[in-house]
Amino acid sequence: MGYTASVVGASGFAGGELCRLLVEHPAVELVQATSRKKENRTLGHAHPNLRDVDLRFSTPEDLASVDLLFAATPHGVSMAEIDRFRDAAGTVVDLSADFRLPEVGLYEEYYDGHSRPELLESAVYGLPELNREALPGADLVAAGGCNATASILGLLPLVVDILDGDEQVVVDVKVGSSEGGTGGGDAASHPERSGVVRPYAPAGHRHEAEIAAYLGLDVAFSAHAVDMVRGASATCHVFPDEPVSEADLWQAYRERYEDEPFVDLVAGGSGVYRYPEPKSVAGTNRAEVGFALDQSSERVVVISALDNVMKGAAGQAVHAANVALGIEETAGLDARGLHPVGSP
Amino acid sequence: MGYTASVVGASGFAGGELCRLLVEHPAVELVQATSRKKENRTLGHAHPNLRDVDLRFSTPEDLASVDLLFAATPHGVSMAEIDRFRDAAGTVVDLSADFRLPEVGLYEEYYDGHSRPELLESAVYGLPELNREALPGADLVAAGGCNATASILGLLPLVVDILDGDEQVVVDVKVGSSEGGTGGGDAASHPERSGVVRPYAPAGHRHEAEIAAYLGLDVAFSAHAVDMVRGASATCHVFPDEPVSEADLWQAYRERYEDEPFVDLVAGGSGVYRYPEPKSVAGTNRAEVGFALDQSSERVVVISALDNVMKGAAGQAVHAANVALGIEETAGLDARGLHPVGSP
Amino acid sequence: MGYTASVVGASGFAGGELCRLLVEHPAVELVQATSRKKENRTLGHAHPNLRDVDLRFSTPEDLASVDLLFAATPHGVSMAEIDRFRDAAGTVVDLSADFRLPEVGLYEEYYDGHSRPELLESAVYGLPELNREALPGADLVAAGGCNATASILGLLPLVVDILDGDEQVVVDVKVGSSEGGTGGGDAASHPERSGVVRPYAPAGHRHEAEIAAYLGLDVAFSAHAVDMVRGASATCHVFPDEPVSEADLWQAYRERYEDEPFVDLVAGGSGVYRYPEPKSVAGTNRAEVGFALDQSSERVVVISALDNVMKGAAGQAVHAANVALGIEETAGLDARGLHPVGSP
Amino acid sequence: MGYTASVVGASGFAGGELCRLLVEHPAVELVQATSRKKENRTLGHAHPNLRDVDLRFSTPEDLASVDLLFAATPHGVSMAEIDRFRDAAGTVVDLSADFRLPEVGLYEEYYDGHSRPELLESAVYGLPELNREALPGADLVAAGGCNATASILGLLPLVVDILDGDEQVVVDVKVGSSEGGTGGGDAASHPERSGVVRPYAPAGHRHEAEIAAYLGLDVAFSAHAVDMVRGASATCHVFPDEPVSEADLWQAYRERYEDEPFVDLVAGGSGVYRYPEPKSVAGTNRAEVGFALDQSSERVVVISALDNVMKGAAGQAVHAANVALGIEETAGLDARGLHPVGSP
Amino acid sequence: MVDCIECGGELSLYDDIEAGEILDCSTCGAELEVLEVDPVEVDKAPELQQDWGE
Amino acid sequence: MVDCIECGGELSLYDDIEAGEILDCSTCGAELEVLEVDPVEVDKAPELQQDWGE
Ligand SMILES: NC(=O)c1ccc[n+]([C@@H]2O[C@H](COP(=O)([O-])OP(=O)(O)OC[C@H]3O[C@@H](n4cnc5c(N)ncnc54)[C@H](OP(=O)(O)O)[C@@H]3O)[C@@H](O)[C@H]2O)c1
Ligand SMILES: NC(=O)c1ccc[n+]([C@@H]2O[C@H](COP(=O)([O-])OP(=O)(O)OC[C@H]3O[C@@H](n4cnc5c(N)ncnc54)[C@H](OP(=O)(O)O)[C@@H]3O)[C@@H](O)[C@H]2O)c1
Ligand SMILES: NC(=O)c1ccc[n+]([C@@H]2O[C@H](COP(=O)([O-])OP(=O)(O)OC[C@H]3O[C@@H](n4cnc5c(N)ncnc54)[C@H](OP(=O)(O)O)[C@@H]3O)[C@@H](O)[C@H]2O)c1
Ligand SMILES: NC(=O)c1ccc[n+]([C@@H]2O[C@H](COP(=O)([O-])OP(=O)(O)OC[C@H]3O[C@@H](n4cnc5c(N)ncnc54)[C@H](OP(=O)(O)O)[C@@H]3O)[C@@H](O)[C@H]2O)c1
Ligand SMILES: [Zn+2]
Ligand SMILES: [Zn+2]
Repeated sequence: MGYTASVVGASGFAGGELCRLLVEHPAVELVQATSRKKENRTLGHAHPNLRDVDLRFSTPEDLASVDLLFAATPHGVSMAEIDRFRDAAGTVVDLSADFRLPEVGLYEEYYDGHSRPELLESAVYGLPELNREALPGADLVAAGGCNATASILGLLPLVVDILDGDEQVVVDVKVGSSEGGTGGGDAASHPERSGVVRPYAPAGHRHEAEIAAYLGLDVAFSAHAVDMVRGASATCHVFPDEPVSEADLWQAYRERYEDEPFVDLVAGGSGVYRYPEPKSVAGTNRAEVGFALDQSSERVVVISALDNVMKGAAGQAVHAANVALGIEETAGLDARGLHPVGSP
Repeated sequence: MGYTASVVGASGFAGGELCRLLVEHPAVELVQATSRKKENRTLGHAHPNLRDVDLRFSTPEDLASVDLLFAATPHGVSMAEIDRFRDAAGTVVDLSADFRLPEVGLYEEYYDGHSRPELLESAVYGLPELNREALPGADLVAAGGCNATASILGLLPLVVDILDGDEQVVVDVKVGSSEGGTGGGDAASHPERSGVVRPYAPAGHRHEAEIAAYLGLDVAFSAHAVDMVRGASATCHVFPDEPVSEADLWQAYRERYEDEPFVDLVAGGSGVYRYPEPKSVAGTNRAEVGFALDQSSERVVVISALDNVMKGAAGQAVHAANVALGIEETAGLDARGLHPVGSP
Repeated sequence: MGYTASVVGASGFAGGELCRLLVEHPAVELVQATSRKKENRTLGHAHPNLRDVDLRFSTPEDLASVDLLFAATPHGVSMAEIDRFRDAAGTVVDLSADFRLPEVGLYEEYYDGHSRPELLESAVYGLPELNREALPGADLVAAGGCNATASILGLLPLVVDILDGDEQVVVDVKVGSSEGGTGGGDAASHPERSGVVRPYAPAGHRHEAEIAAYLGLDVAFSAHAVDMVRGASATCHVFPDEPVSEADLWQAYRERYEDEPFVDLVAGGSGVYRYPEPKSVAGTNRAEVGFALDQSSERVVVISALDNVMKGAAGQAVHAANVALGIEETAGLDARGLHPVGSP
Repeated sequence: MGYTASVVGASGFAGGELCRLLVEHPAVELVQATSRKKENRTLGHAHPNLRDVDLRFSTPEDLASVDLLFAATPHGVSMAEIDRFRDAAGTVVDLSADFRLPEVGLYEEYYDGHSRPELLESAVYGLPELNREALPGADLVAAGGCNATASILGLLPLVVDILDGDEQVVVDVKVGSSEGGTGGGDAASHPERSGVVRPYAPAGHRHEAEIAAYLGLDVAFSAHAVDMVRGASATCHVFPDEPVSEADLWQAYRERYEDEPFVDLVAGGSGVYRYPEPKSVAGTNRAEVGFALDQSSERVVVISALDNVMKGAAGQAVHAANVALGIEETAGLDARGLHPVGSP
Repeated sequence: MVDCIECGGELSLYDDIEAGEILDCSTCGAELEVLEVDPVEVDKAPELQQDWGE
Repeated sequence: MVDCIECGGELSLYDDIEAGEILDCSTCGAELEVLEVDPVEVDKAPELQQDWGE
C-alpha cells in the first residue's frame, strides 16, 4: 500500500471502474471517491459490485491530499479544475479529452477551445503501448480515448513497419452503450438503444484528431452504436501502396506486441472465436488485435477489440499510473475474461 | 386471387417469411410449403406466427403445379432442382445465390462452380430498384443477397451520378443472426452469438462479386455479426475523385429514389433516429438510405439499412414476383415498422 | 372513413402506437396528435416508423373536435383534463389508470386519491374479452393496464368455471422496458436496464387492485423487468381447492376463448414454441394463453403473453373503440407477428 | 500448489469455468482437461478467455492420477464412470445431478433410474451454506443444481427460523441460456432464443426434488428462459401460517448469512439496484438474497440471484472442494462483479 | 459505529458526519437521517418515493 | 518447442505427441499437422472449411 489515491467523478462509469480496480490494487489505497449528486451515499449505491467497500462519496470541493488523483469527469471539467487537482496530488491522471491532444489548434478545431493550453505540452499521453518511455515520472497523464485506443492499437504495427502515412485508411468502429456515460438522455434509453446499429458522427468524429496526432496518419473514421454495454471494436481497412504478405503482417504485429502484457494477437484459425471480439475481453484490460488480408483489393483488414471502460478508460489509466509511479505494470489489472458471456 | 404459389424450403427463415407474406397477399394463394424434416406438420410448428394458417408442410419431392414457385433453399439446391421447379411453375423466384451472378466464371472463383451455367444468362436479377425493366415476364428470377442488396441500394445513386467506377470504396456491413438460417451450429448458439461484434469473412466475401457484377464497382467488403436477429446495415465509405457537395448528393439520391415505393431517404436532422437503422425497418420491405459528408477527407459515408429476411430476401422476392407477373408492386408488402422496438 | 380521432400524448410509446394503428385504420381518420415538447414537429421525429405520415404534433391545449379521443398520458392527466376531452370528443378512451378502478376507495389505497370520483361508475373497463357487452355506446372507456390484462386473460376461464375466488393465486410477471414509457430515468438507461432480471414492486403492486376488482380474486402479484422492449408475460400459479384435470382446463379455456378474435390458446406440443411467449405476439393485438398442470402439487400454471404497447395498451384501446362505435371488432388490428424475431 | 486437479468435460460451459478458476487457484494446479471432440486442441480453442493457458484437451479415456477430479459431464456420465474417476482421484466433485439426490427413489421418479444407488448415501451434497459440516474429508461431492441452489439459498433462513414445512411456496425462476450447456439445439439458437420469456417445464421440474430433499419443503416450481447468458434468479412466494414482520425476516436472514463469505443480503432502499439481480453477480461466486413483505396477502417474496455457471456450478464445486480439502474457503473465488454490465 | 434500524446491519460512517445528513445503509439500502452525532443516532428518512420503470 | 509456421508464435506441445495428429496454434488458430515427432515438425493441415454464420 505505497500510494494513496482519489477518484473524481467516481459515480460515473469510468470512475466506478477506477474504484473497482483501486480497491483491489496491491500498491494503491483508495481514500476518496467524489460525487456531487450522491454525496454521503455508499459507493454501492451507485455501483452494486462495490457494496462491500467501506467508503462513501464525498464532494469534489474538498479534495484529500493524495499521491494519485484520477479525474473521470466530463470534457471541460479537468481544464477548469486542474490546479486544484494538482494541488491535491503529485500525479494526476485525466480520463477526459482535456489534455489528450498535443496542440491547442486541434482543440479549437474539434472541441470548443482550451482554457489551459500551456499544459498541453507537458501532459503525457497515457497509452503505454505507444508511449511507455514518456510515462515514468509524469505528473499529468492524459489517458487515451476508447475509440482512439482501439484504432491506434490496431494500426500501430502497420504504421511502424509498413505504411508511409499517406495511405487511405478507413476506421469503422462499433461501440457499446457505456461509452455514453451515465447521463445518456433519450437516445440512451433501453427501448431506443436496444438492438441498434446506429451511426453516430458518421463523419468528422473527434477521435480522428487523436489518431492523427499520435499515429501521424489521417484516417476516415465512423462510429456505430451496437447492442452491447461494454466494448469497442475497430475494423481498419488499410490500402498499402505496395502489396504485403501475411508473413510481413505477422512479423510486424508480433514484433510490436510480443512482449506487451495487455495485447493479444488473435487471427484466423478455426472455432467460434477467430478474430478479436469485445466480449472476449470485457471486464479486462486486454486488447485483442488481428488482421486478414484481401488479395484482390490489396487491402489489409485490421480488427481490434477492447473494453471501453477498461483498456479504453479506467484500465488504461491505472496501467499508465503504474508505469508513471514505477509500480509493476500489470498490478491490479490481471482479471481474466469470461466464457460464455453475453454482452457485458 | 389470381395466382397460385409454392414455397420450397418453407421451414427456413426466408421460406417462413415468404409464407407470411403470401398468406396475406391479395393476388396470390399459397398452396404448397415444403419441408423434408417437418413433413406433415403444420406451418405453425416451425413458425409460431403462422399457427392459424391451415396448411401443412409437404415434401419437395412432389411439387404442385402452380403459377409461381419460390425456392428458399441453401446454395446448390436450386441448380440441382431447377428443371423440376420450372416444370412445376411458370415463374420461379430463387432466393439463393445459385442464379444471381451473370457469369459462370464468378461461380468458379467465389463458389464451387455451377452445374447449369447455361441458365445464368436468362436469369433475371431480382432487385427492382436496379432491374425493374427486366423483370416483367421473367420466368427465372434470382433475388439479390441481403448484404449485396444493402450495399447496392446505398451505392447505386453514386454510381449512376457521381462515381467513375475506379474509386476506392469500403463496405462495412453489420448483420443479424437470422442471416445464418436455421441451422447455424455452435457459433450461432445464443451463449456464443449474444453480444458479439464478430468479424466473419473480413476479407474476400462472396458478396463482393455480386456487388461488382451489378454496380460495376469493386468494393472492399467486410461483414460483422452483431447482436440483433433481423437486420443488415451497410456503411459504405466512398472516396470520389472530385469533391462533392451535400446538394449533389441529395440530388443524386432523390432523383434515384423519389419514386421508389420501398426506399426511404433518412439523413441527418435531430431526434434519436437520424440515419438509417435496421430496427426501424424490421419486419418491412423498406430500405433506409442516407449519407454524411466528411469534408476533410473528401469521403462520402453512405449508410443503408434493411431487414435481411424481408427486403434482403422474402420481401424482395415477392416484390420481384409482383413486377414479373404485372401485379401491383406493393401488393402484400405494405407492413409498417414498429416503434419502440428492441431487436426484431 | 366514418370517424375522426385525436391522440393526446402522441409522442409517447402508447400514443405513437395509437397513431400507427389509426393511420391504417379503415374506418377512422387521425386528425390530431398532441405533444407539448414536440409541438410542430412531424410524427416521424418521435416515431421513425411514421415518417411518411403527413401530420405534425400540436399542443394539447387546442383540441380539435373529433368523434374519438384517445388519452395516452401519464396517470393524473386524464382526471384533470377529462372535461376538455369530453368537450372535444363524443367518445373518450383513456389508456391511463385514471378511470380503470370502479371505486374511489381503491384509488385512495393504491394511488394518490381521485379528483373526479363521480365519473368512475360510468367509465367502462375496456377489455373486450371481459366486458364486451358493456362497451357499445360507451362514452368513457378505460383501457386495462398491461400487466392486469395479461393476468386477467390468463385467469378468466378459471375464475368463470373452476375457482371459488378464495384460492391462493400467485402472479409472477415479466415485462419489457417500453412499459416504463419514454421518460424512464437512470434505471431505464441501456447500460443499467440491459440483461436484467430486476424485481420491481415485488409486493404491493397497483395492478393487484385492478385484477381483484375485475376478477373478484385476490392475487399475490410480483413484476420483474427483463431484457426485452415489448412484451408482458404472466405466469399464474393457481391452487384450486379440488383437483382439476387437463380436460377440465381445456374445456374452460376453449369455451371462453374459442370465438375471441385476439386470444390464442397455446399449450404444450413439440417444437421450439410450446407455451405463450411475448415475442410471438409482439407488434400484434394478440394474446397467447396456455397452461400446464402440476400433478403433485395440485397446481395449475397458467401462462399468458402479450405486447404491452398493443394488447396491453393501444391495441386494446382501438379494439374497445371499435366495439364502442360498432365498427368491425378487428378493424385496424389484424397485423401478424414475425418469425424469427429478437426482442421487438 | 498443494493439489493437482483434472476437469472431465472441460470443453463445456461448466468445465470451462472450472478451468478458469483452477488456473488461478492458489492451492490447486490444473493438470488435465478432457474433451473427446476437441482432443489435442488448446483450451483456448473452446474458451477464448483461456488462450494463454498452456494446456491441451486430452481424452477422458486416460485419466491422470490427481488429488481432485471435477466431472462436468452430462447427466448419466458420472454414474457410468464413477469407478474410473475415483481410481484417478482421491476426491471427486461431480457437477451433474447423478449423485445429488439422497435416495434412489427420487431418481426413479424424476430421472431414468440410477445405476449406482449404493453410492448415494455417501455422496455429500456440495452447497456449503447448507452442508458445510459434512464436507471436510468428503471423497464424493455432488454440487447442487443451479436452480435448486438459488431456491435453497433464498428459502433456507425461512425454513430454519420461520416456516413449519407445510406452507404453500411458489418458486418462479428465470434463467440464462448457458444453463443449457453447449449443445442446445434449435431452441438454443440465437434467433429463437433471443428476447424470450419462455416457460420450460412450467410444472414438474426436476429441481423440485432437490429442493424438497434438502429443505424438507415442497415447492411449486416453474422455470423460464429469459434473454441473458449467465444468471439464475428465483422469486419465492411464501405464505407463512403466521404473519411475520420485516424485523423477523431481517433477523432470520442476517443470522444465517452474516458470516457467509459468498452470500450478500440486498433488499430495498433506493437507487437502481434494490433487489438481487443476476447481472450484479455474474462472473462471481456470490449469491444475492433479499425479500419484500406483502402486508395484505401475508406473503413473503424472497428473491435470490446467482451466476448459474459459478455459484450454480463451477464456483460452488471449487468452494466445496476447498472445504473438503481444508483449503481456505474463498481461495480462487474472490472475483468481483462488474458495473455497468449488460448480460454477462 | 451504529446499526441500521431497518436491517440491523452495521452502518459505515465518516468522520465529519453532521446532524441532518442522509445516509444509506449498504445492506438494505434504507435512507437514514442522522439525528445526533455524538454518539451517532439515526432514524428512517422521510421517504422519497422513486417509482422507476413501472 | 517449435514455432507456428503461420504466425511464428511458439506452439505448445504435449508429451505423447504422435505424427499425424492435428494441433491448433493458440495465437493464430492455424490447424497444423504433426509430420515428425523427434524433433517435432509441423505443416499446415489440409483445411476443413468451416463456414459459420454466413
Ligand atoms: N465511458 C467510457 O467508455 C469512457 C471511455 C474513455 C474515456 N472516458 C472519459 O471519462 C470521463 C468520464 O466518463 P463516464 O462515461 O464515466 O461519464 P459519466 O458516467 O457521466 O460520469 C461522470 C462523472 O463525473 C462527475 N462530474 C460531472 N461533472 C462534474 C464536475 N463539474 N465536477 C466534478 N465531478 C463532476 C459525475 O458525478 P456528479 O455529477 O455526481 O459529481 C460522474 O461521477 C469522460 O471525460 C469521458 O470522456 C469515458
Ligand atoms: N436468411 C437470410 O437472411 C437470407 C437472405 C437472403 C438470401 N437468403 C437465401 O435464402 C435461402 C434460404 O435461407 P434461410 O436462411 O431461410 O435458410 P434455412 O433457414 O436454413 O432454410 C433452408 C430451407 O431449405 C430446406 N432445404 C434444405 N435443403 C433442401 C433440399 N436439398 N431440398 C429441399 N429443401 C431443402 C430446409 O428444410 P428441410 O431441410 O426440412 O427440407 C429449409 O426449409 C438460402 O439460399 C439463403 O442464401 C437468406
Ligand atoms: N407503455 C405501456 O406499456 C403502457 C401500457 C398500458 C397503459 N399505459 C398507459 O398509457 C399512458 C401513456 O404511457 P406511455 O408509456 O406511452 O408514456 P410516455 O411514453 O411517457 O408518454 C406520455 C405522453 O403523454 C404526454 N404528456 C405528458 N404529460 C402530459 C400532460 N400533462 N398533458 C398532455 N400530454 C402530456 C407526453 O408528451 P408531452 O410531454 O410532449 O406532451 C407523451 O406524449 C400511461 O397512463 C400509461 O400508464 C402504458
Ligand atoms: N450449465 C450450467 O449452468 C450448469 C449448472 C449446474 C450444473 N451443471 C451440470 O454440469 C454438467 C455440465 O454442464 P454444461 O452446461 O457444462 O454442459 P456442456 O456445455 O454440454 O458440456 C459437457 C461436457 O461434457 C463432455 N462430455 C459429454 N459426454 C461425455 C462423456 N460421455 N464422457 C466424457 N465427457 C463427456 C463434453 O465434451 P466432449 O463431448 O468433447 O467430451 C463437454 O465438455 C451437467 O451435468 C450439468 O447438469 C451445469
Ligand atoms: Zn440496513
Ligand atoms: Zn500460429
